[in-house]
Amino acid sequence: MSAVVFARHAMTPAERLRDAAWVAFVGLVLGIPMVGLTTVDAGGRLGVETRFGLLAAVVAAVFGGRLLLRWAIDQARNRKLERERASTATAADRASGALKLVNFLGWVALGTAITLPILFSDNRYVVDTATTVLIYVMLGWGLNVVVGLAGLLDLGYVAFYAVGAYSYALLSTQFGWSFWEALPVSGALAASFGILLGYPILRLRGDYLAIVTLGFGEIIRIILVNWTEFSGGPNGISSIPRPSFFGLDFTRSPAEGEQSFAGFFGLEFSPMHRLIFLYYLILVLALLTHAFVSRLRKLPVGRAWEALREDEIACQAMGMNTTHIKLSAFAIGAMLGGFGGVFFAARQGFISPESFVFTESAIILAIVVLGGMGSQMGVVLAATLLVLIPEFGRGLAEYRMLLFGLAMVLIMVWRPGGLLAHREPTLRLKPLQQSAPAKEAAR
Amino acid sequence: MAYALQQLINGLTLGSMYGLIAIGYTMVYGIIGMINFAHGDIFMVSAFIAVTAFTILAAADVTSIPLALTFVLIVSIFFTSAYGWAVERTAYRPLRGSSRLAPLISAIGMSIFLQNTVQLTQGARVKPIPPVLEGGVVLWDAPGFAVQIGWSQILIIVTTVILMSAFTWMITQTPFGRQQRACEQDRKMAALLGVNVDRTISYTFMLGAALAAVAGVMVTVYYGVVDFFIGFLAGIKAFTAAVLGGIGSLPGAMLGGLLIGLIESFWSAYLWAEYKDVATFGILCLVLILRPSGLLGRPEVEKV
Amino acid sequence: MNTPATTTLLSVRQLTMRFGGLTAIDDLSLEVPAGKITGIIGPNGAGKTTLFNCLTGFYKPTTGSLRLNHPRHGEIRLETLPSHRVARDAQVVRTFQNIRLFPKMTVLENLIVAQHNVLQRASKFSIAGLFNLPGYRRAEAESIARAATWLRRLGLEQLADHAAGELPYGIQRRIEIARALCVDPLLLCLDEPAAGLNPRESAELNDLLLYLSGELGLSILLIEHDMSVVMRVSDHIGVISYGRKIAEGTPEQVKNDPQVIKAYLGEDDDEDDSEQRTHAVAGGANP
Amino acid sequence: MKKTLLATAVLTLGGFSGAALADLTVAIAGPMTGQYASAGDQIRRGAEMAIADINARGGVLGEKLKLEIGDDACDPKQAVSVANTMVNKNIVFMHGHWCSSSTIPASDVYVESDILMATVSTNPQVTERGLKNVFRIMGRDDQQGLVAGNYIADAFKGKKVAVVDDKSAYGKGLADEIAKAMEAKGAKPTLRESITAGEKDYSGIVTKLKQAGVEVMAYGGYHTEVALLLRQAKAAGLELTVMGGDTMTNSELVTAAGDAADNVLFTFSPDARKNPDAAPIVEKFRAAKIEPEGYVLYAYAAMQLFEQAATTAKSTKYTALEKAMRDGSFKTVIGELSFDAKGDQKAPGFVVYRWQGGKYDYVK
Repeated sequence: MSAVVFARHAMTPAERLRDAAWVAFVGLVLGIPMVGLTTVDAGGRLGVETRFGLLAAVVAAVFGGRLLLRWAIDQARNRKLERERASTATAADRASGALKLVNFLGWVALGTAITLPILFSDNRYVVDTATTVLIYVMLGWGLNVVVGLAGLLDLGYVAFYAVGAYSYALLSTQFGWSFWEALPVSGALAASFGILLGYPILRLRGDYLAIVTLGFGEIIRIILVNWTEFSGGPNGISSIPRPSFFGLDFTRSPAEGEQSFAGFFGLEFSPMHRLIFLYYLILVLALLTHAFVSRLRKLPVGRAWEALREDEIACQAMGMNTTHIKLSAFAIGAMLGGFGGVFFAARQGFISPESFVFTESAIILAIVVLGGMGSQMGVVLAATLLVLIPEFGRGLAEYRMLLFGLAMVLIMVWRPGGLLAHREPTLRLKPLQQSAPAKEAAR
Repeated sequence: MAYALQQLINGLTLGSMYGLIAIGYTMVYGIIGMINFAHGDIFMVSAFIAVTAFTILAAADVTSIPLALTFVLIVSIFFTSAYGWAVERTAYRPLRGSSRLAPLISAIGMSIFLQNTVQLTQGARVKPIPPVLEGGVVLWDAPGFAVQIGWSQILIIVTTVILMSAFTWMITQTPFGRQQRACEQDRKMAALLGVNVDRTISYTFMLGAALAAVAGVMVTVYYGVVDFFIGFLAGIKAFTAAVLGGIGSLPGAMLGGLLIGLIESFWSAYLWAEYKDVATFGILCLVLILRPSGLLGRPEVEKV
Repeated sequence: MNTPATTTLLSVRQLTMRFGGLTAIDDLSLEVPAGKITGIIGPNGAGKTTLFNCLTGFYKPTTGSLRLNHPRHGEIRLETLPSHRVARDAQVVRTFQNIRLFPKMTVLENLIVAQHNVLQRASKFSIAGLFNLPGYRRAEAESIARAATWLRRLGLEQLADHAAGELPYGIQRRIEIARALCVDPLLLCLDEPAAGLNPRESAELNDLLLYLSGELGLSILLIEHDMSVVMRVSDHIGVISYGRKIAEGTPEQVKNDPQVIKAYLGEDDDEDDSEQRTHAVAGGANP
Repeated sequence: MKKTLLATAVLTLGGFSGAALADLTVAIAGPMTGQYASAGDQIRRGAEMAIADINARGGVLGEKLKLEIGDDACDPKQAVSVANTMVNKNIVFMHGHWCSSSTIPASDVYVESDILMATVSTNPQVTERGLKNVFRIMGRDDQQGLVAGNYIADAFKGKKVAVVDDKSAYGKGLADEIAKAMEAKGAKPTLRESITAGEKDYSGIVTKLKQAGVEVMAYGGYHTEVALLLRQAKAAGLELTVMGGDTMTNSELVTAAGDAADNVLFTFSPDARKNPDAAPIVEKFRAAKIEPEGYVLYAYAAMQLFEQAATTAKSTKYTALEKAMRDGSFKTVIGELSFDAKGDQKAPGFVVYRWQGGKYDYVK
């Protein structure tokens, strides 16, 4: 265990070379079966093809890359050490620094979020991608309550997402409910599913809980696939109505006796109106969610979630009913996931079970953990990253998902606590601003 | 009756394979308490290595089946262990001591990475090999239905039994097994007592990968077709098996694997095949509600 | 709180706790008077912590009863309640031998969490809290004031906004006691509060305990491995060994009891074994 | 900060296509990566060849064509993203998507932005939703299922038939239609089962078929599972004939199933390779070492369709183009194409094929 980082001596060039050679050798061993050899279809049978040139290039790249990486890590470490030695910052200073950073990020994010559709008012792709980011932010915030705050590992979060999406889709296509009528009902349904799932498995700890939630997610998906009469089965549900602007539809040619959004405001019809409206709609609801969750965190129930994550037994000894606390976390998390599902259905206009697979749960969980457990801003940061990496990668075709996986590993290794690991206390005895001058006086 | 017997054989074969992969999960969980989500993909890598090895042998006109199998097993175990080692070294070791979710996410990332690497380097198309072990024995020629067991099925079940015994012996009797168990119980204490914890963990990953490699070769022999996506479902099922049996327990993993194989087999034989995964997960939930630590898991009473 | 000194607060009657084949507590009976400090001593593995676990609802005793004479609710049978109700309704609050704080939360938050039930009621299913209604604001202010009072009394005020898990061991012990006090206990059960403390901290602890019982009339049940601490503060002491009560009385009486001397000096090795067994049954390694 | 990143991303990734807009942009979309990447590959090769040929002829209405390729990996969510990217790139015509579950949500985006699309997705829902911009140059599952079901009922009279699907939108749709057609002819399937695509062990279902004495399996789904089913049936001593849909055109089936592939029948549009008019183009593909199987010629035909519709309409504007497409009839490499009011191909015509020695041909 190399915990004693500061005692590491500087590596000599020979050591560096030996280290890189060893890594290159490992690369060679790993590369032989995957890069060096491959099987190709040779007229109905497989034949082996060798690509030793490519393998050599890969090994050389690994060698060079390792030298560079090692050097870069050492540099970064030294700089960090020096900075730590030089600075006299106290924990309180660092905390207020982190707080300032988070606040700054938050304002920047809010600013860009609001101005984005104005800047890109005729760019579908940007607005739509931003909408996707917002949906994932919502999902991240929902799961953050369950995993980040209450510490209950949920690998089947996609189930609630699916419940929300299907509730909206069914209520609107079968019963003609509007978006605004269906939204709260879908959220409530998702929340009840959260309680339904939560109740029988409260006794389970940690990873047992994880596998059962994973199973629950799969069960919901399998039922959606097979119960054709109810959910449309694998065909899914199409032609889901889009939210209207206080009763005004976003159509080019409104139905008899009705007015469209563009007609009412005397604008020329543009499909962007609907997109931008949906974006702002989700943004407003996301901000409400943010306010809601941030406030909850500062309430007894929020602190109870965090206490539960920290030590369940101590919670019981404090007279807290852990059953209720867990269920409330599950319910609130599920409800937010359900809202996310509604937005997803409204964005797509079409849903099918394919969109609610385990990978989706894994990505939402990754958003929470990469962001820094329990950190609302972290979720925003991580959701943006995880949605944008594959989008950026569209130019890279096959390398896209490979880089996505690699990025997840690297971010985790680089910052095991998540991107924004700082935890801001829910209340302070002395506000931060007051402690600074007091320290000045003490010097 | 004959039908049930045939389904039993099918279930046992499938279960053996789940069991072999599940052991990898359970060992890693036992020693560092993390769900190694990339384990299913390690299994997938091993199946690709096996396909390549078989193809090389076919090109070299090797016709002796035992010789071919031995060669493929050795090659596959060697390279797959290297993958197991490398994955642990790069994606998990740096995260030791951080929250238990960090390695989980790293593992999910690793799983995506491995899948896409293989897709990129080996292609997205399915990789078939010609049947290696054809034929089998008719166990019971019941009227209207002949119960058959294929040579490859026999191979899988026998290999699994041998490996299980060897493993149990190794964990209970050898110095490595003792070190492994020591690390499981208390890593810090084991380190203080002179156990090289890092190395023991590395070996555990390599062993888990080696078992996955055996499973990979068996899958290649039995089904004859692999693709870069096989690791995902097999991984989920095997993980379920490990939990069902009680994660951390080797016989538990095997038992869990067999049970899941049998449940799937019999459920789809007599009930609705499309709900077979619902049955698997339903039974898992039920077992966990009644026995929160799985079938053979040590009951985990947290000391107050 | 001003109950007469003679009232019995808690009576343990013929309590037995078996884990499989091992009997951790064997037919134990004990009376805990109100407003006093009762010490429970005994060698390692004698069953002291098991007694606490039975008392606070973490274990269900095999047989026997634990009757609490609650001034408002009358007699409460503790063995029938789940652990959170023992703390909430019976107001029997405990600390842990291996400290169990909420490490990432600040000291103040730890103390506020301890007042969860009061605050939760005031927040009216979080609705009053969400809109920050006056009723909730008042309750929150009161809870902070209450926490601040205890922090001041225990000299922890300066550390209020620090993460509890990052503080030194001795301070964490004090925080745990402060947190238990915030639950508003009728009976405070302290599990080896002096373990790991230096002599100065130990002395401070003694003062605190005497203050709590003397000035505030709080009833305290105290487990200590270390006789010297208990002797100084306890009004009444019960000695258990191998799950049985072997002596009871004032510190003076206990000190001179031959049985006690034998238990402490005579069979040390065996005791270690028995502790091992208890632990094995209770789940093995430290959590 | 993050959002500014997004903005720059879009700028660099060609979000603004205003700069170099001398050409006409057309697009294809489908699974270029993922499980079904080989289908995406076929589409890409066909389209690239078509674009090269059209440009060699001088382009469309004097403008050269530029091809954009979108990868949706058969994921509905990504399909919408791809569609939005394509809108940004001002495409005038889309050939795609491939999976029905991608085509459906993507078409909602295209219709809003006045983009015409010609797809090979076979799910009825694709054209049943009344979108004016969607044209289908392939038959529908219900037509395909009818042909397959009738064929089974006639050719395998008296034999026990199982209908199996893989629970995908495509597979289940097709299998349901086959079963319906069979029942209409009085041949009730002996078994109706589903499997999970992506698994490897189908011994359970194979044993079930064997127990029921099934000789013919009508299968709705993709070729990879068929290969496994056939291999495992063979190992279990079950002689099984499979009747599948258009996805069986993939030659991977032969590689994976070996000789057992000779037991596979499937329905597909009449083989364009047999079309005498198509001969030169087929030759051209083969000269470029591309076997024009599966969707290759469809992609080629889609581009021809666009070329001819635009020429007829003398415009690439949506309204004119849509009208031209709906009213006209077009000679393409896959034959004469014309569309009904829904946008479905008027005379799709499915034919039953059989694999034989690594090639497929009409059943005699």
